[in-house]
Amino acid sequence: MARVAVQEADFASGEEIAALIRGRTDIGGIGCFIGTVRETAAGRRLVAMTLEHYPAMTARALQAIAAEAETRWHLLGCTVIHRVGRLLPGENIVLVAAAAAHRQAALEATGFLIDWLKTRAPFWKKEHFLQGGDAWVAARSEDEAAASRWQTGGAIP
Amino acid sequence: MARVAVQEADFASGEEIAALIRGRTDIGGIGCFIGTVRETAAGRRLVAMTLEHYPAMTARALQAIAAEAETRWHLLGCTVIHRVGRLLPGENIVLVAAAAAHRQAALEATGFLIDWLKTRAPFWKKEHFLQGGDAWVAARSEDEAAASRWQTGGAIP
Amino acid sequence: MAEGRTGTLTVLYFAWLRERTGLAEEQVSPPASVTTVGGLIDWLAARDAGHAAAFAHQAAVRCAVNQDFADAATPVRPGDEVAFFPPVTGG
Amino acid sequence: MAEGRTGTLTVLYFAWLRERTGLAEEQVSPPASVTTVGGLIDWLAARDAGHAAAFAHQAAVRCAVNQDFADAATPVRPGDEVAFFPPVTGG
Repeated sequence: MARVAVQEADFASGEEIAALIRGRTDIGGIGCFIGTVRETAAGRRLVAMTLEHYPAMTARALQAIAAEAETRWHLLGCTVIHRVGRLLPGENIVLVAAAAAHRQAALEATGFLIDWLKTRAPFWKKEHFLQGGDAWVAARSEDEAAASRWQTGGAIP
Repeated sequence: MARVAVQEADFASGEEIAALIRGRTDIGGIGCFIGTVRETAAGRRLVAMTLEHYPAMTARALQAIAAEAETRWHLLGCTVIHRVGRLLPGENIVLVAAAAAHRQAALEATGFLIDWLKTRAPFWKKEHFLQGGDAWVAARSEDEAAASRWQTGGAIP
Repeated sequence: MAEGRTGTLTVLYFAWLRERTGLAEEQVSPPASVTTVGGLIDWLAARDAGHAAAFAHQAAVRCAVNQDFADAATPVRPGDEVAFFPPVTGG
Repeated sequence: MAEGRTGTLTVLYFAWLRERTGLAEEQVSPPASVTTVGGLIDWLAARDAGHAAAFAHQAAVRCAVNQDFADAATPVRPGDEVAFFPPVTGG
Protein backbone atom coordinates (compact mmCIF):
# COMPACT_ATOMS: atom_id res chain seq x y z
CA MET A 1 0.00 0.00 0.00
CA ALA A 2 1.44 3.31 -1.07
CA ARG A 3 2.14 6.16 1.31
CA VAL A 4 0.19 9.17 0.04
CA ALA A 5 0.06 12.56 1.72
CA VAL A 6 -1.21 16.05 0.97
CA GLN A 7 0.15 18.60 3.40
CA GLU A 8 1.18 22.22 3.94
CA ALA A 9 4.36 21.20 5.74
CA ASP A 10 7.59 20.41 3.97
CA PHE A 11 8.69 16.80 3.63
CA ALA A 12 12.08 15.19 4.27
CA SER A 13 13.18 13.44 1.09
CA GLY A 14 15.85 11.36 2.80
CA GLU A 15 13.42 10.18 5.45
CA GLU A 16 10.88 9.17 2.79
CA ILE A 17 13.48 7.22 0.84
CA ALA A 18 14.85 5.58 3.98
CA ALA A 19 11.33 4.54 5.02
CA LEU A 20 10.92 2.63 1.75
CA ILE A 21 14.08 0.59 2.33
CA ARG A 22 14.01 0.19 6.11
CA GLY A 23 13.97 -3.42 7.23
CA ARG A 24 13.80 -4.78 3.68
CA THR A 25 16.29 -6.74 1.64
CA ASP A 26 14.24 -7.38 -1.51
CA ILE A 27 14.62 -3.92 -3.02
CA GLY A 28 17.25 -3.39 -5.70
CA GLY A 29 16.54 0.23 -6.51
CA ILE A 30 14.55 3.30 -5.61
CA GLY A 31 13.65 5.99 -8.09
CA CYS A 32 12.67 9.39 -6.83
CA PHE A 33 11.57 12.73 -8.24
CA ILE A 34 11.26 15.95 -6.28
CA GLY A 35 9.63 19.01 -7.82
CA THR A 36 10.60 22.45 -6.53
CA VAL A 37 9.39 26.03 -7.05
CA ARG A 38 11.39 27.92 -9.70
CA GLU A 39 11.79 31.62 -9.21
CA THR A 40 11.24 32.42 -12.88
CA ALA A 41 8.16 31.51 -14.91
CA ALA A 42 8.06 32.47 -18.58
CA GLY A 43 10.55 35.22 -17.91
CA ARG A 44 8.68 36.70 -14.93
CA ARG A 45 10.04 36.53 -11.40
CA LEU A 46 7.88 34.97 -8.72
CA VAL A 47 7.69 35.87 -5.07
CA ALA A 48 5.58 32.83 -4.28
CA MET A 49 3.25 30.18 -5.62
CA THR A 50 -0.05 29.03 -4.12
CA LEU A 51 -1.14 25.43 -4.49
CA GLU A 52 -4.90 24.87 -4.27
CA HIS A 53 -6.52 21.44 -4.34
CA TYR A 54 -9.80 19.58 -4.04
CA PRO A 55 -9.36 17.81 -0.71
CA ALA A 56 -12.15 15.25 -1.05
CA MET A 57 -10.73 14.12 -4.38
CA THR A 58 -6.97 14.59 -4.02
CA ALA A 59 -6.14 11.73 -1.69
CA ARG A 60 -8.28 9.36 -3.77
CA ALA A 61 -6.65 10.51 -7.00
CA LEU A 62 -3.14 10.08 -5.59
CA GLN A 63 -3.99 6.65 -4.19
CA ALA A 64 -5.34 5.62 -7.59
CA ILE A 65 -2.20 6.85 -9.36
CA ALA A 66 0.07 5.08 -6.87
CA ALA A 67 -1.97 1.86 -7.06
CA GLU A 68 -1.69 1.89 -10.85
CA ALA A 69 2.11 2.23 -10.61
CA GLU A 70 2.34 -0.50 -7.97
CA THR A 71 0.43 -2.88 -10.20
CA ARG A 72 2.13 -2.10 -13.49
CA TRP A 73 5.70 -2.29 -12.16
CA HIS A 74 5.24 -4.72 -9.25
CA LEU A 75 6.55 -2.09 -6.89
CA LEU A 76 7.85 -3.00 -3.45
CA GLY A 77 7.04 0.47 -2.15
CA CYS A 78 5.62 3.75 -3.40
CA THR A 79 5.38 7.24 -1.91
CA VAL A 80 3.56 10.31 -3.19
CA ILE A 81 3.60 13.55 -1.18
CA HIS A 82 2.21 16.83 -2.48
CA ARG A 83 2.32 20.15 -0.68
CA VAL A 84 -0.47 22.74 -0.76
CA GLY A 85 -0.70 26.37 0.34
CA ARG A 86 1.81 29.16 -0.22
CA LEU A 87 5.29 28.08 -1.31
CA LEU A 88 8.40 30.18 -1.89
CA PRO A 89 10.97 29.82 -4.69
CA GLY A 90 13.32 26.95 -3.93
CA GLU A 91 10.78 25.12 -1.76
CA ASN A 92 9.70 21.54 -2.33
CA ILE A 93 6.33 20.97 -4.05
CA VAL A 94 6.09 17.25 -4.64
CA LEU A 95 7.92 13.99 -4.04
CA VAL A 96 7.25 10.70 -5.80
CA ALA A 97 9.31 7.59 -5.11
CA ALA A 98 9.12 3.99 -6.30
CA ALA A 99 10.98 0.97 -4.93
CA ALA A 100 11.40 -2.17 -7.03
CA ALA A 101 13.57 -5.24 -7.38
CA HIS A 102 15.28 -3.73 -10.42
CA ARG A 103 16.21 -0.23 -11.50
CA GLN A 104 14.30 -0.08 -14.77
CA ALA A 105 10.99 -0.67 -12.99
CA ALA A 106 11.83 1.85 -10.27
CA LEU A 107 12.77 4.57 -12.75
CA GLU A 108 9.89 3.95 -15.15
CA ALA A 109 7.40 3.98 -12.29
CA THR A 110 8.89 7.25 -11.03
CA GLY A 111 8.35 8.87 -14.42
CA PHE A 112 4.85 7.49 -14.61
CA LEU A 113 3.93 8.76 -11.14
CA ILE A 114 4.94 12.33 -11.81
CA ASP A 115 3.49 12.39 -15.34
CA TRP A 116 0.13 11.07 -14.18
CA LEU A 117 0.06 13.20 -11.09
CA LYS A 118 0.57 16.29 -13.25
CA THR A 119 -2.43 15.49 -15.41
CA ARG A 120 -4.77 13.54 -13.09
CA ALA A 121 -4.51 14.94 -9.57
CA PRO A 122 -6.69 17.97 -8.72
CA PHE A 123 -4.07 20.59 -7.89
CA TRP A 124 -3.89 24.11 -9.29
CA LYS A 125 -0.95 26.50 -9.12
CA LYS A 126 -1.21 30.25 -8.90
CA GLU A 127 1.93 32.33 -9.45
CA HIS A 128 2.47 35.56 -7.55
CA PHE A 129 4.77 37.93 -9.44
CA LEU A 130 7.49 40.16 -8.04
CA GLN A 131 6.17 43.03 -10.18
CA GLY A 132 2.73 42.53 -8.68
CA GLY A 133 -0.29 40.58 -9.81
CA ASP A 134 -0.81 36.88 -10.04
CA ALA A 135 -2.00 34.29 -12.53
CA TRP A 136 -3.21 30.72 -12.58
CA VAL A 137 -0.74 28.45 -14.32
CA ALA A 138 -2.09 27.13 -17.61
CA ALA A 139 -1.96 23.41 -18.24
CA ARG A 140 0.86 22.45 -20.60
CA SER A 141 0.20 20.31 -23.64
CA GLU A 142 3.64 18.74 -23.04
CA ASP A 143 2.31 17.36 -19.76
CA GLU A 144 -0.62 15.74 -21.54
CA ALA A 145 1.75 14.29 -24.10
CA ALA A 146 4.05 12.96 -21.38
CA ALA A 147 1.13 11.35 -19.57
CA SER A 148 -0.26 9.84 -22.75
CA ARG A 149 2.94 7.79 -23.14
CA TRP A 150 1.63 5.58 -20.33
CA GLN A 151 -1.85 4.99 -21.74
CA THR A 152 -1.24 1.69 -23.42
CA GLY A 153 -0.32 -0.23 -20.29
CA GLY A 154 2.81 -2.24 -19.66
CA ALA A 155 6.36 -1.02 -19.83
CA ILE A 156 7.58 1.57 -22.32
CA PRO A 157 10.51 2.07 -24.70
CA MET B 1 30.72 20.66 -11.59
CA ALA B 2 29.31 17.39 -10.43
CA ARG B 3 29.84 15.95 -6.98
CA VAL B 4 31.44 12.55 -7.41
CA ALA B 5 32.53 10.26 -4.60
CA VAL B 6 33.74 6.69 -4.14
CA GLN B 7 33.66 5.63 -0.53
CA GLU B 8 33.27 2.75 1.90
CA ALA B 9 30.96 4.76 4.15
CA ASP B 10 27.22 4.97 3.61
CA PHE B 11 25.73 8.15 2.13
CA ALA B 12 22.72 10.17 3.26
CA SER B 13 20.32 10.41 0.31
CA GLY B 14 18.34 13.28 1.81
CA GLU B 15 21.47 15.29 2.49
CA GLU B 16 22.68 14.76 -1.06
CA ILE B 17 19.36 15.88 -2.52
CA ALA B 18 19.15 18.87 -0.20
CA ALA B 19 22.68 19.91 -1.17
CA LEU B 20 21.62 20.13 -4.82
CA ILE B 21 18.77 22.52 -4.06
CA ARG B 22 20.25 24.55 -1.20
CA GLY B 23 20.38 28.26 -1.92
CA ARG B 24 19.05 27.85 -5.46
CA THR B 25 15.79 28.94 -7.04
CA ASP B 26 16.39 27.92 -10.66
CA ILE B 27 15.78 24.19 -10.17
CA GLY B 28 12.39 22.78 -11.10
CA GLY B 29 13.06 19.13 -10.42
CA ILE B 30 15.52 16.61 -9.09
CA GLY B 31 15.65 13.02 -10.25
CA CYS B 32 17.36 10.45 -8.08
CA PHE B 33 18.14 6.75 -8.16
CA ILE B 34 19.49 4.71 -5.27
CA GLY B 35 20.68 1.17 -5.77
CA THR B 36 20.62 -1.24 -2.84
CA VAL B 37 21.87 -4.76 -2.13
CA ARG B 38 19.20 -7.43 -2.67
CA GLU B 39 19.37 -10.48 -0.48
CA THR B 40 18.56 -12.87 -3.30
CA ALA B 41 20.53 -13.25 -6.53
CA ALA B 42 19.32 -15.74 -9.11
CA GLY B 43 17.55 -17.68 -6.38
CA ARG B 44 20.55 -17.85 -4.04
CA ARG B 45 20.62 -15.98 -0.74
CA LEU B 46 23.49 -13.61 -0.10
CA VAL B 47 25.15 -12.80 3.18
CA ALA B 48 27.09 -9.93 1.65
CA MET B 49 28.47 -8.40 -1.51
CA THR B 50 31.95 -7.01 -2.07
CA LEU B 51 32.48 -4.07 -4.39
CA GLU B 52 35.97 -3.81 -5.90
CA HIS B 53 37.09 -0.93 -8.09
CA TYR B 54 40.06 0.55 -9.93
CA PRO B 55 40.75 3.64 -7.87
CA ALA B 56 42.96 5.50 -10.33
CA MET B 57 40.26 5.17 -12.99
CA THR B 58 36.99 5.28 -11.04
CA ALA B 59 36.85 8.93 -10.11
CA ARG B 60 37.78 9.93 -13.66
CA ALA B 61 35.16 7.62 -15.15
CA LEU B 62 32.44 8.94 -12.85
CA GLN B 63 33.42 12.55 -13.57
CA ALA B 64 33.26 11.82 -17.30
CA ILE B 65 29.82 10.22 -16.98
CA ALA B 66 28.52 13.12 -14.89
CA ALA B 67 30.01 15.71 -17.24
CA GLU B 68 28.30 14.03 -20.18
CA ALA B 69 24.94 14.18 -18.39
CA GLU B 70 25.49 17.80 -17.37
CA THR B 71 26.15 18.77 -20.97
CA ARG B 72 23.40 16.76 -22.63
CA TRP B 73 20.63 17.85 -20.26
CA HIS B 74 21.92 21.27 -19.16
CA LEU B 75 21.88 20.08 -15.58
CA LEU B 76 21.93 22.53 -12.72
CA GLY B 77 23.48 19.96 -10.43
CA CYS B 78 24.62 16.34 -10.52
CA THR B 79 25.74 13.87 -7.86
CA VAL B 80 27.21 10.40 -8.23
CA ILE B 81 28.25 8.40 -5.16
CA HIS B 82 29.34 4.78 -5.27
CA ARG B 83 30.26 2.65 -2.31
CA VAL B 84 33.02 0.04 -2.29
CA GLY B 85 34.00 -2.71 0.12
CA ARG B 86 31.76 -5.21 1.85
CA LEU B 87 28.04 -4.41 1.84
CA LEU B 88 25.17 -6.25 3.50
CA PRO B 89 21.69 -6.95 2.07
CA GLY B 90 19.56 -3.82 2.33
CA GLU B 91 22.54 -1.48 2.28
CA ASN B 92 22.97 1.36 -0.19
CA ILE B 93 25.35 0.79 -3.12
CA VAL B 94 25.00 3.81 -5.35
CA LEU B 95 23.23 7.16 -5.61
CA VAL B 96 22.85 9.23 -8.74
CA ALA B 97 20.93 12.50 -8.80
CA ALA B 98 20.33 15.17 -11.42
CA ALA B 99 18.84 18.63 -10.95
CA ALA B 100 17.36 20.55 -13.88
CA ALA B 101 14.95 23.34 -14.70
CA HIS B 102 12.34 20.81 -15.85
CA ARG B 103 11.41 17.31 -14.80
CA GLN B 104 11.95 15.54 -18.11
CA ALA B 105 15.61 16.54 -18.19
CA ALA B 106 16.11 15.58 -14.54
CA LEU B 107 14.54 12.13 -15.01
CA GLU B 108 16.22 11.35 -18.32
CA ALA B 109 19.60 12.37 -16.93
CA THR B 110 19.01 10.15 -13.89
CA GLY B 111 18.35 7.16 -16.13
CA PHE B 112 21.39 7.98 -18.24
CA LEU B 113 23.68 8.30 -15.21
CA ILE B 114 22.84 4.90 -13.79
CA ASP B 115 22.83 3.16 -17.19
CA TRP B 116 26.22 4.55 -18.13
CA LEU B 117 27.67 3.99 -14.69
CA LYS B 118 26.67 0.34 -14.88
CA THR B 119 28.55 -0.17 -18.14
CA ARG B 120 31.39 2.38 -18.00
CA ALA B 121 32.62 2.71 -14.44
CA PRO B 122 35.24 0.19 -13.24
CA PHE B 123 33.41 -1.53 -10.40
CA TRP B 124 33.04 -5.28 -9.91
CA LYS B 125 30.65 -7.06 -7.59
CA LYS B 126 31.32 -10.32 -5.83
CA GLU B 127 28.44 -12.13 -4.16
CA HIS B 128 28.97 -14.11 -0.97
CA PHE B 129 26.36 -16.86 -0.55
CA LEU B 130 24.61 -17.97 2.61
CA GLN B 131 25.28 -21.59 1.66
CA GLY B 132 28.97 -20.78 1.34
CA GLY B 133 31.12 -19.82 -1.61
CA ASP B 134 31.16 -16.69 -3.66
CA ALA B 135 31.05 -15.60 -7.28
CA TRP B 136 31.79 -12.57 -9.37
CA VAL B 137 28.64 -11.09 -10.84
CA ALA B 138 28.49 -11.51 -14.61
CA ALA B 139 27.77 -8.45 -16.71
CA ARG B 140 24.19 -8.39 -17.97
CA SER B 141 23.39 -7.89 -21.63
CA GLU B 142 20.32 -5.92 -20.52
CA ASP B 143 22.67 -3.35 -18.99
CA GLU B 144 24.53 -2.97 -22.27
CA ALA B 145 21.22 -2.59 -24.08
CA ALA B 146 20.03 0.01 -21.60
CA ALA B 147 23.26 1.98 -21.95
CA SER B 148 23.16 1.79 -25.74
CA ARG B 149 19.88 3.75 -25.74
CA TRP B 150 21.94 6.84 -24.95
CA GLN B 151 24.55 6.41 -27.67
CA THR B 152 23.02 8.65 -30.30
CA GLY B 153 23.21 11.82 -28.23
CA GLY B 154 20.40 14.19 -27.43
CA ALA B 155 17.21 13.36 -25.62
CA ILE B 156 15.33 10.11 -26.05
CA PRO B 157 11.70 9.00 -26.54
CA MET C 1 -41.33 19.71 -0.85
CA ALA C 2 -39.58 16.35 -0.71
CA GLU C 3 -38.83 16.62 -4.42
CA GLY C 4 -37.19 20.01 -3.95
CA ARG C 5 -34.96 18.69 -1.19
CA THR C 6 -33.86 15.57 -3.01
CA GLY C 7 -33.15 17.73 -6.06
CA THR C 8 -30.29 19.48 -4.27
CA LEU C 9 -26.77 19.20 -5.64
CA THR C 10 -23.53 20.43 -4.12
CA VAL C 11 -21.46 22.37 -6.64
CA LEU C 12 -17.77 23.19 -5.98
CA TYR C 13 -15.55 25.64 -7.85
CA PHE C 14 -11.76 25.72 -7.86
CA ALA C 15 -9.03 28.08 -9.07
CA TRP C 16 -10.29 30.70 -11.51
CA LEU C 17 -13.79 29.19 -11.61
CA ARG C 18 -14.01 29.91 -7.88
CA GLU C 19 -12.78 33.45 -8.48
CA ARG C 20 -15.20 34.13 -11.36
CA THR C 21 -18.28 32.74 -9.63
CA GLY C 22 -17.21 34.26 -6.33
CA LEU C 23 -18.14 30.94 -4.73
CA ALA C 24 -16.16 27.99 -3.41
CA GLU C 25 -19.33 25.94 -2.90
CA GLU C 26 -23.05 26.26 -3.36
CA GLN C 27 -26.14 24.12 -2.98
CA VAL C 28 -28.34 24.26 -6.07
CA SER C 29 -31.69 22.74 -7.03
CA PRO C 30 -31.88 22.68 -10.80
CA PRO C 31 -35.12 21.66 -12.53
CA ALA C 32 -35.72 17.97 -13.25
CA SER C 33 -34.74 18.58 -16.88
CA VAL C 34 -31.11 18.93 -15.79
CA THR C 35 -29.80 15.36 -15.91
CA THR C 36 -26.18 15.70 -17.08
CA VAL C 37 -23.09 17.78 -16.36
CA GLY C 38 -23.66 19.60 -19.67
CA GLY C 39 -27.21 20.48 -18.69
CA LEU C 40 -26.06 21.64 -15.28
CA ILE C 41 -23.41 23.92 -16.85
CA ASP C 42 -26.02 25.55 -19.12
CA TRP C 43 -28.35 26.07 -16.19
CA LEU C 44 -25.58 27.47 -13.92
CA ALA C 45 -24.20 29.77 -16.65
CA ALA C 46 -27.63 31.41 -16.98
CA ARG C 47 -27.77 32.31 -13.29
CA ASP C 48 -25.67 35.49 -13.21
CA ALA C 49 -22.70 37.25 -14.81
CA GLY C 50 -20.16 35.51 -12.55
CA HIS C 51 -21.37 32.06 -13.49
CA ALA C 52 -21.59 33.09 -17.13
CA ALA C 53 -17.94 34.24 -17.02
CA ALA C 54 -16.83 31.03 -15.31
CA PHE C 55 -18.40 28.87 -18.03
CA ALA C 56 -17.72 31.19 -20.99
CA HIS C 57 -14.97 28.91 -22.31
CA GLN C 58 -16.23 25.42 -21.65
CA ALA C 59 -13.25 23.87 -23.40
CA ALA C 60 -11.12 25.15 -20.50
CA VAL C 61 -13.43 23.71 -17.83
CA ARG C 62 -12.96 20.28 -16.30
CA CYS C 63 -15.39 18.47 -14.05
CA ALA C 64 -15.68 15.75 -11.43
CA VAL C 65 -18.86 14.08 -10.20
CA ASN C 66 -18.54 12.60 -6.73
CA GLN C 67 -14.74 13.02 -6.96
CA ASP C 68 -14.36 11.15 -10.23
CA PHE C 69 -13.40 12.93 -13.43
CA ALA C 70 -16.47 13.41 -15.60
CA ASP C 71 -17.52 15.05 -18.84
CA ALA C 72 -20.55 16.85 -20.26
CA ALA C 73 -22.41 13.59 -20.82
CA THR C 74 -21.97 12.31 -17.26
CA PRO C 75 -25.33 12.02 -15.44
CA VAL C 76 -25.94 14.16 -12.37
CA ARG C 77 -28.42 13.10 -9.72
CA PRO C 78 -29.78 14.66 -6.56
CA GLY C 79 -27.23 14.44 -3.77
CA ASP C 80 -24.22 14.42 -6.12
CA GLU C 81 -21.14 16.55 -5.50
CA VAL C 82 -20.21 18.23 -8.79
CA ALA C 83 -16.90 20.10 -9.02
CA PHE C 84 -15.78 22.48 -11.76
CA PHE C 85 -12.15 23.50 -12.26
CA PRO C 86 -9.49 24.28 -14.89
CA PRO C 87 -7.14 21.58 -16.23
CA VAL C 88 -4.96 20.48 -13.33
CA THR C 89 -1.47 21.94 -12.89
CA GLY C 90 0.03 20.21 -9.87
CA GLY C 91 3.31 18.35 -9.58
CA MET D 1 70.28 -0.64 -19.61
CA ALA D 2 68.30 2.52 -20.22
CA GLU D 3 66.21 0.63 -22.77
CA GLY D 4 65.34 -2.06 -20.26
CA ARG D 5 64.14 0.51 -17.73
CA THR D 6 62.06 2.51 -20.13
CA GLY D 7 60.55 -0.74 -21.37
CA THR D 8 58.77 -1.28 -18.05
CA LEU D 9 54.96 -1.33 -17.95
CA THR D 10 52.71 -1.46 -14.91
CA VAL D 11 50.01 -4.12 -15.29
CA LEU D 12 46.99 -4.23 -12.97
CA TYR D 13 44.47 -7.05 -12.55
CA PHE D 14 40.99 -6.78 -11.06
CA ALA D 15 38.25 -9.17 -9.95
CA TRP D 16 38.73 -12.71 -11.25
CA LEU D 17 41.75 -11.71 -13.34
CA ARG D 18 43.44 -10.72 -10.09
CA GLU D 19 42.44 -14.03 -8.53
CA ARG D 20 43.64 -16.14 -11.48
CA THR D 21 46.99 -14.41 -11.88
CA GLY D 22 47.41 -14.20 -8.13
CA LEU D 23 48.56 -10.62 -8.66
CA ALA D 24 46.97 -7.23 -8.16
CA GLU D 25 49.85 -5.45 -9.86
CA GLU D 26 53.13 -6.27 -11.52
CA GLN D 27 55.91 -4.47 -13.34
CA VAL D 28 56.75 -6.17 -16.63
CA SER D 29 59.31 -5.55 -19.39
CA PRO D 30 58.04 -7.20 -22.54
CA PRO D 31 60.24 -7.31 -25.66
CA ALA D 32 60.13 -4.40 -28.08
CA SER D 33 57.94 -6.48 -30.40
CA VAL D 34 55.06 -6.00 -27.96
CA THR D 35 53.46 -2.74 -29.11
CA THR D 36 49.74 -3.25 -28.54
CA VAL D 37 47.36 -4.51 -25.85
CA GLY D 38 46.81 -7.64 -27.93
CA GLY D 39 50.53 -8.30 -28.12
CA LEU D 40 50.87 -7.73 -24.39
CA ILE D 41 48.08 -10.23 -23.64
CA ASP D 42 49.74 -12.90 -25.76
CA TRP D 43 53.07 -12.30 -24.04
CA LEU D 44 51.53 -12.28 -20.53
CA ALA D 45 49.45 -15.42 -21.19
CA ALA D 46 52.62 -17.33 -22.03
CA ARG D 47 54.27 -16.50 -18.70
CA ASP D 48 52.66 -19.12 -16.41
CA ALA D 49 49.52 -21.12 -15.79
CA GLY D 50 47.86 -18.34 -13.76
CA HIS D 51 48.28 -15.79 -16.51
CA ALA D 52 47.18 -18.35 -19.08
CA ALA D 53 43.99 -18.99 -17.07
CA ALA D 54 43.31 -15.27 -16.70
CA PHE D 55 43.50 -14.70 -20.46
CA ALA D 56 41.96 -18.01 -21.55
CA HIS D 57 38.70 -16.34 -22.58
CA GLN D 58 39.78 -13.05 -24.07
CA ALA D 59 36.23 -12.17 -25.04
CA ALA D 60 35.51 -11.83 -21.31
CA VAL D 61 38.50 -9.57 -20.66
CA ARG D 62 38.33 -5.79 -20.77
CA CYS D 63 41.25 -3.41 -20.67
CA ALA D 64 42.24 0.15 -19.89
CA VAL D 65 45.47 1.91 -20.84
CA ASN D 66 46.36 4.79 -18.56
CA GLN D 67 42.84 4.65 -17.10
CA ASP D 68 41.03 4.92 -20.44
CA PHE D 69 39.10 1.98 -21.87
CA ALA D 70 41.14 0.33 -24.58
CA ASP D 71 41.04 -2.68 -26.90
CA ALA D 72 43.45 -5.18 -28.42
CA ALA D 73 44.63 -2.68 -31.03
CA THR D 74 45.45 0.07 -28.55
CA PRO D 75 49.21 0.84 -28.49
CA VAL D 76 51.17 0.26 -25.30
CA ARG D 77 54.35 2.15 -24.58
CA PRO D 78 56.96 2.06 -21.86
CA GLY D 79 55.64 3.72 -18.71
CA ASP D 80 51.99 2.93 -19.45
CA GLU D 81 49.61 1.58 -16.83
CA VAL D 82 47.65 -1.28 -18.39
CA ALA D 83 44.71 -2.76 -16.46
CA PHE D 84 42.86 -6.00 -17.20
CA PHE D 85 39.44 -6.79 -15.76
CA PRO D 86 36.07 -8.42 -16.51
CA PRO D 87 33.15 -6.39 -17.90
CA VAL D 88 32.13 -3.92 -15.19
CA THR D 89 29.23 -4.71 -12.86
CA GLY D 90 28.83 -1.70 -10.61
CA GLY D 91 25.76 0.40 -9.96
